[in-house]
Amino acid sequence: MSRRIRIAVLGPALLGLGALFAWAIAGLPAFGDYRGPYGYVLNRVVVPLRHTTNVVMGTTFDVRGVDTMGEEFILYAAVLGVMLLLRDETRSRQAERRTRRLPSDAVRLVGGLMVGGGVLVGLWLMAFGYITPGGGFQGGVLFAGGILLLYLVGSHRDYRPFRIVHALDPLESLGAGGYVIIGLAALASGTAFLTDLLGLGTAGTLRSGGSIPLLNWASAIAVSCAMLILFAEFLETYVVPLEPEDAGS
Amino acid sequence: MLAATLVPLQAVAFGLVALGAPLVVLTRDPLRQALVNGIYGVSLVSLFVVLQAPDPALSMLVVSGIGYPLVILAAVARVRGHDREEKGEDR
Amino acid sequence: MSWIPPLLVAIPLLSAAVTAGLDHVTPEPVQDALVVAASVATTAFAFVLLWHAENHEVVHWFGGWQPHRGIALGIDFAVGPLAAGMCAVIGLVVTLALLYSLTFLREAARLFDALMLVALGAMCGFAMSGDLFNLFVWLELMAVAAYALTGFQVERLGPVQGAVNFAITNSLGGYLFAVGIALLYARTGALNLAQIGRTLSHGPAGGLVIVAMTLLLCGFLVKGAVVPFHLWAADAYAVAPAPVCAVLGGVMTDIGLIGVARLYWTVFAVPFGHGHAVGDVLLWLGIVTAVLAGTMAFLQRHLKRMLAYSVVCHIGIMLAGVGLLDSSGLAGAELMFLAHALLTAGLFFVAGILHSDHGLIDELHLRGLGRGSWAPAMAWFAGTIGLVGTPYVGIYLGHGFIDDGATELGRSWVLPLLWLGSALAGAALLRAGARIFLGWGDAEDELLGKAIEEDPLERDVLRPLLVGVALAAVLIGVAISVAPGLGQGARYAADRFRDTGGYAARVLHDRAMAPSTSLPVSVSHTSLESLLYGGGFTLVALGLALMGLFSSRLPRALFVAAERTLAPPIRVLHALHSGVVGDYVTWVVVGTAVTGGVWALLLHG
Amino acid sequence: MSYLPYAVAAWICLVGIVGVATSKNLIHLAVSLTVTQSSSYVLLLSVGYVRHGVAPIFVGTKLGTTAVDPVVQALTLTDVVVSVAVIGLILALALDAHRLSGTVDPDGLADISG
Repeated sequence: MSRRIRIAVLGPALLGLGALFAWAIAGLPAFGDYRGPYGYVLNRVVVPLRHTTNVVMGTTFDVRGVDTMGEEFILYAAVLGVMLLLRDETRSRQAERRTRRLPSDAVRLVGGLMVGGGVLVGLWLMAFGYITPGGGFQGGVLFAGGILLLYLVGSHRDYRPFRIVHALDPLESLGAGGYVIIGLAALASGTAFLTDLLGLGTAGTLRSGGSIPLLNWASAIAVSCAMLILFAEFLETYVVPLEPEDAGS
Repeated sequence: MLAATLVPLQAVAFGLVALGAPLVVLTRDPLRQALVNGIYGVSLVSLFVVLQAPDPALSMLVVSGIGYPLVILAAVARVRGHDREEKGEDR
Repeated sequence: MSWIPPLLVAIPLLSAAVTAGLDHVTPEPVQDALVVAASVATTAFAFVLLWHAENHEVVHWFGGWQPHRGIALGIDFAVGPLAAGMCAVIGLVVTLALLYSLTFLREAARLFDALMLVALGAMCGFAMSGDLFNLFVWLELMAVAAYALTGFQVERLGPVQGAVNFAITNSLGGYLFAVGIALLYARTGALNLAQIGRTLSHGPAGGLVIVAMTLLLCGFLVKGAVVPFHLWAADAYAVAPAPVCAVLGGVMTDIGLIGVARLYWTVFAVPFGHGHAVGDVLLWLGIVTAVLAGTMAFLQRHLKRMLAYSVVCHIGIMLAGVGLLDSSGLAGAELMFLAHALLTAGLFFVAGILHSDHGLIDELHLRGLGRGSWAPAMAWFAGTIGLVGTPYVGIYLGHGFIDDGATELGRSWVLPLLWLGSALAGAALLRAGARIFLGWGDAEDELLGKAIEEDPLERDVLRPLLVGVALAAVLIGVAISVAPGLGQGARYAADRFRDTGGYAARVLHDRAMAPSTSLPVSVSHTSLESLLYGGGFTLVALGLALMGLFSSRLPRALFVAAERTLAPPIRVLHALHSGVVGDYVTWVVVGTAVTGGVWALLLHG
Repeated sequence: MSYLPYAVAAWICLVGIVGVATSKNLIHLAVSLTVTQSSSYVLLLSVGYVRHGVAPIFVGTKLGTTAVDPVVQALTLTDVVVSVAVIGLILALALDAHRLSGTVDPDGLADISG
């Protein structure tokens, strides 16, 4: 189809879809009136039953923990996929030794502070996610971003150290696989997959929520490594366009 | 008291999101789009906050602040870099 | 035995992580053994599960969150015989594909193996899950693995285009599905399928439920490559490596149909089960898909593209079986799935063998080159005959059951249309086989369009292994129609699957089931009509194949007349399958809007 | 205000689809796809909002206080991860396409068809 025909077909179809949406919306409870049982019950039972004050994280890592296992593997598979798809590009560019201009001291100072901030906040989000907002995913992305920034503002001249991230591969697998192992451990002990095996602890402290902290850390490791590998795959060979005359400076 | 200020805030946040989406789509230049998409991300974050969803808000914040921009910018840079190399060869 | 279901997901996912994580430290044979062992173990557990599911649903509540007074909080895997059987076939096909790729794909083998295992785990999870959002998670997981596997051969543009089209259309389908989840959740406040169904039994269904159903089912139909959501399939399957095609075409496409059936009989049968509107739309989509994709298969010269359309054609027939909404139709779809999965995988394996032998994949380029390759030729022809539905071979039994279902409902006009679909697709495959392995026919064919660009690959393969795997797949597939007891078992599984109330009671209240009477173990018989149709359309397929091979020897006047009438519609068909993702997205929206509109008219009021 | 939030979600979905279907650049297309997906977050969170409800985090809030639905928030978290995974893959494919064909225009990518 030419673009014009495509748009001519798409227009009415979108109107139709919009009409369907409008019809569905008319059947929804008015904004703010929602009283469904699922969330209502969870808001009342998760804290007493699992001693996690953050019900969302309790839901993510316990009540609907297997969804999160799938989610970890979605990210994991995507990273494997990106490695697979970019393997040619990576290979062809690996041979070239690439150097880059170092950032100025001011940039490095500001950047360094941001790195510290990013990494610290990331770790904090990972650690306290099941008590207050945060969690493995958010912390992991932030942590990975911080580390990446460390690299960008750091004094590495050579791009090749990025290959080191491939040492992250086993670590990422450990995070994703660890989630499954925690689930299987429960199964082996005669309870359901992903059932809590540790004590519940006191609500509001780090030793609360049974297996939730373990799962949270497994996913934090998996996400941090996954994001680092993802960034590295995309950035490895192309951080800043390199002018030949800069190479020696 | 809190509830009274919340409703207008929510209306504003929804309005920003509704405006942001077409802006992202209509920005055809990928580099500029990455920027607009970041702003759209922030509007989503603010919406999630006023909808009492701090966890998704944080998640959206790190994704639209770190995740998306890094991969998009890297992709744009690479594509442009290739193009430049090719143009260089033509000359 | 409720500990088995999670293993079908946990074993492949954990093995995937181990395989990819220990890539650089473990010797290759150990890795290969681990990967194959994981897949075999998953398959074995699926068979054990099938045996246990005979008398009651095997239900597993993750994290021990059992439902409380009929309110489900956690996520469950609820496995009846149908789901367990699906897992077994999925495991079998993936195992064969992994064995095949031991020597077929050595480059980046670890990433490939890990992604295949991830796809296996995701497909099993999808087949067993009893939770709406959990279905979405497995759907996306298998999709993400499949996108990357499709683009495996990154040194060529075709695979990249195929993967892009696949990724974008399927992601869009997934997002429509997510919107559907949100709508249904807003209405029912539940995510467990049985509980959603139960909540919908109170009060009128209304527009929201109709729209939610449209979005959810269309999301699955995109995955299932049903017309007009099918356009991505041929692009993707034409370019993926043969073992990936075997998994995508053999089992992953069908996953969409399992999703449709699961959602209908747990959720939407409650508000809409009294009428036939939902089923009729599915039936029509199925018929159109079968005939259109059969025709498209006949117009291909690229072997894997031809097979891709053949897959879509059979998906159409199976969807029609599901759309009949009775046990015969559903049992027919199951039986057809079993045979079709293995036969399709086998044919893709043969295509891979031809590709590695000659570096060619074009039917006309390969003309006569397969002479002397007896084993691949046997596998190809046996598989082809099995896919036509010659009486008591391959998909025949499934066809026969669907015929019975349609006849019982007084829709016997459906029969010839569905048989025509499989005959067309079968004719294309027969024609290609005769040209390649026997050297028959003309060297040129106007009908088939312009030559494709070949992609010769240097491969050091262990040919006997490839041939053995292909033969194994085809032989099992061919035997499905005469496997004693399979027909009765399928019908029983379909009865169980369709029992909406019973499913809810067993899942939510752990209610025991009345012990089933033991089923007779004999070869199922079909009606005389099916026998005649099967025989007749085998002849039609043979005739069409011969016509394709020797079209130039037709009387001149006839040839010109045929060309004049057929050329314009064929041009339109080719133009619609444009390979441009924007068009595909447009058709997804059109399909969703039209399907929803029809349901709105039929179900409202 | 009572139905406006849902309308916003529907609007975002349609706008994103327009972007995907008419895009001339795979990178732009991938971003438009995330816009489409963001409609599902907006819808989920709007659906689960409870008037005067607090966030479902019971630190310094008494248990039993009216809170918004935690389930939709958990679903949104998963959805966001899916979007990162998908955009990563599509951009990787876009880079491959560009390396092989010199263009990121999906219309110019049609190597095979029919």
